[in-house]
This record gives sequence, structure tokens and C-alpha cells, in this order.
Amino acid sequence: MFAISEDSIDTSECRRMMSDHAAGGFCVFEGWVRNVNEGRTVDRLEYEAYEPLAVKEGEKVLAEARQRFPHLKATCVHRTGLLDLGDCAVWVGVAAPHRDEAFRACRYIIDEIKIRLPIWKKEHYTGGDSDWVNCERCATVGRHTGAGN
Amino acid sequence: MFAISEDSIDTSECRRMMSDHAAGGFCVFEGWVRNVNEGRTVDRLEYEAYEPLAVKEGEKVLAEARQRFPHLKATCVHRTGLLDLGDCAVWVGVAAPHRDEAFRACRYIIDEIKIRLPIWKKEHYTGGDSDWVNCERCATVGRHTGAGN
Amino acid sequence: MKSITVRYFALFRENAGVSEESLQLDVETALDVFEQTRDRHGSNEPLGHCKVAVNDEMADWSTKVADGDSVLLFPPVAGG
Amino acid sequence: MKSITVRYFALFRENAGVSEESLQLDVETALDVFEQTRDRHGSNEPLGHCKVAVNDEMADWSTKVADGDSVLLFPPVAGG
Repeated sequence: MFAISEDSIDTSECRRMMSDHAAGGFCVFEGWVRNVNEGRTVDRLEYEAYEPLAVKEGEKVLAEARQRFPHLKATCVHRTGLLDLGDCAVWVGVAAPHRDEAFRACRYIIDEIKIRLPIWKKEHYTGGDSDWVNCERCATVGRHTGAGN
Repeated sequence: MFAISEDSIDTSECRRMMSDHAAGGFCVFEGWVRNVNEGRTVDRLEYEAYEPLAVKEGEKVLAEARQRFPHLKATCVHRTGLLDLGDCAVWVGVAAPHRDEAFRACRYIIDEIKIRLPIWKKEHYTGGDSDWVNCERCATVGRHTGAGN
Repeated sequence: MKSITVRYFALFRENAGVSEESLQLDVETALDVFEQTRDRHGSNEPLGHCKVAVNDEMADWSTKVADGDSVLLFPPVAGG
Repeated sequence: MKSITVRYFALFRENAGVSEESLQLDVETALDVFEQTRDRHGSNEPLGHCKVAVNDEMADWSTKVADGDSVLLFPPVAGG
């Protein structure tokens, strides 16, 4: 299940929904708002999504993961609106029979979510200015070297 | 921090302790008690640890991860005692500046925890018999193909 | 000329000052819409960094547009 | 002969019926202890699958043991 949420993500509830007695491995990735990006001090973030297509494309990514790694349970929730430092911007959870699929599917999902969904991020910096993050570059780099978060 | 716990792992509390405004990526792995292993129906599991050396070796694994991937916050808690289906047997959490280190460090930690720490697992099967799991084989296989959980 | 509803998102919306407008455009493809509205969305991004949807379906820049279609112009995404 | 405290864990403890015992053994290394207590711990595991600690430090099978040492015999581990 893929969802967009205007409210803060209840990670405990997300985890509870993944419970599965056939699963031996559970992998979670969370993207957190951090206090610095490319050398600038960040106070908070703003996410905008075009929900109809973000949900459609998000569900497609989850379906691809399930096809690659059978017997998965996979969920992703992405925040929109204003987020403070430390807030969870995205939650990806994968429960699988074994850990290898859990890790690989979770990584696949977050990598695709970051570059395919119509979601945009605006950084608000200390001092009052702000900027839309052009993540085309960081996403491409991130897939190979881990830049971007 | 590495810990052995006789009580059920409070995953929400584990997560809270990882909070870090310099971290943009947070990866968790949980090992869950599943209902089947190598074709046999499992009712519950029993973990035994030799705590002094398990803690020492666990801290060593975490230190190795921090050395490989700088600026990590990494924690692992391992259960002992009787566990029911769905219970969390091990929790590994890694907060890092970016997602790549978070995923890789988390994977490193769980892979090493499984094969290096003096911890043993006894499976209790439907029907009443039980067996110590010889995980030397599944751990070796697991590192390459994902068998074991 | 075709009547096209153009929708702008994020940076493009801020540049255009509106989130949506109906324009009469002489266009064949989604790419034509992007280029003929360049003074509106203000993008000088490489096209490969932006995305486009036609009538709420992700599309290619070569996708044909018809009279009455809505074209959604997406600046570089940054999920996660 | 050396006085060695041998500690058995998990399967080895169940086989031995005790978790710890003091034995007089004619041994040089941790491996000697493992082999001379084979009728106690009952293991026919390849040695590479088992682990050993001497005086609460992880050790190698070639680690020398002295009079009064404690040797901990670990069957194949299965954490996680």
C-alpha cells in the first residue's frame, strides 16, 4: 500500500500493519529531515505532491518490488506539507521470508520513490530564504554513491 | 550500543533513541520469529546467549560498522528466552547522513551478528519436539543468497 | 489551435504565478506545450530532468496532445 | 595434568548434562580440551562451525591453555 499523508507518519502503526507470521525479516527505511544540505543550514522542509499520480506511481513501484522478490509485504507512506527537523518524510517497510529480500526490496523501493514520483521538496534555510531542491542530480548520484539521503 | 534483553524489545523506544538531526537516512532490520523453517512448522523459539561475550562481540561489530561508515549512530538489541511467533528476536537500527551508508551498515551489522556472537536458537515445533538450529550453514549461505532470515 | 489546460507544479507554479490556465496553443506534442509555455514556467532545466503527464497519465515528451487535453508540467522531482 | 574449568553451552550443555565442570586434563591447547571432552559435549560438528573462548575472551583452537583456565565450548551459533 502506498499513501500520501499530510499528518505526521505514525511509524509504530506502520510497523504494526506489517506484522506477518510468515516473515522472518523486516527492513525499514525512513527519510528524516536533517539540519544541513549541501552546506546550508536547514530549518524545515516543505513537500508538495501531486497525489493522484504520486499514488499511482508509488503503487507501481511496490508492485515491481513484489514481482522481483516474491512473498513480500511492502508499504510506503510519504509526507506532504511543512516538516520540522527530525520529522519522518518517508517510511518504507518490507516484511519478507528472509533478510536478503527484505533489504533489497526496501532499497529498490526508496531508490525508485525518490526519482519517479511527482513529489517536490522545498528547503527553508536559517535566515529566511528557501529553495526547491533539484534532486535530479542528487538522485542520480545517490543511486551510485549514496549522496542524497 | 549493543544489548541483550530478556524482555520483549520495545521497538518504538529503540527508534526514539536513534533520533539525530544530522541524520537523513534511518535503516532498521528486525528478525521476526516465523511460523516455518526448512519445511517444519515452528510454534516458538528459544534464544540463549552467553551475555558477557555476546555483548563484547556485539559492541565490536558496531564499532567496525562505525569505522567503515563514518558519522553513524548504530544500535542493536538481541532477545533471549522464549519467543512467540511474530516476536522481534533482534533489532538493528542505523541513522546516517545518507541512505546508502544506513542500508550498508545495517546489513553489515546483522550479517556479522548472526555468525559471530555466542547466541543459540532452539526451535520448538508443533507436536512438541525441538531442535537447536545449526545456523553455521544457513548463515554462510545467507550471506550470499539470502537464506536464513 | 487547440485548447489546452496547462497545470504547473512546485517551482513551475511559483514561476507562472498560477497553478492552472487554459491556453490556445498551436501544438502537436507534450514537448510543444513545454516549449510554448517556457515564458510561463520559466524552466531552463534539461528536459530529461522534468516530467510530463497528459490527462493524469504519466506521458513522454513525444506524446500527442488533443484539443481539450490537460498537460501537467513537473519540475525535477525530489521525493524521500 | 592441568585443572581446567570447562563450560558447555546450548546443545553441548544438554549433551553434557552440566553447564560447567572442573576436569583434570592433559592438554596444551583449546583444541585438546574440545577433543578430550568429546564424550561429554557429544559434538560431531566440523570444528570450524564451533567456537571457543578462554577465560572469557574469544580464542582460537590453537590457543594455549594453562592450569586453572576456564575453557568455554560454543556449538554453532545462530543469532538473529
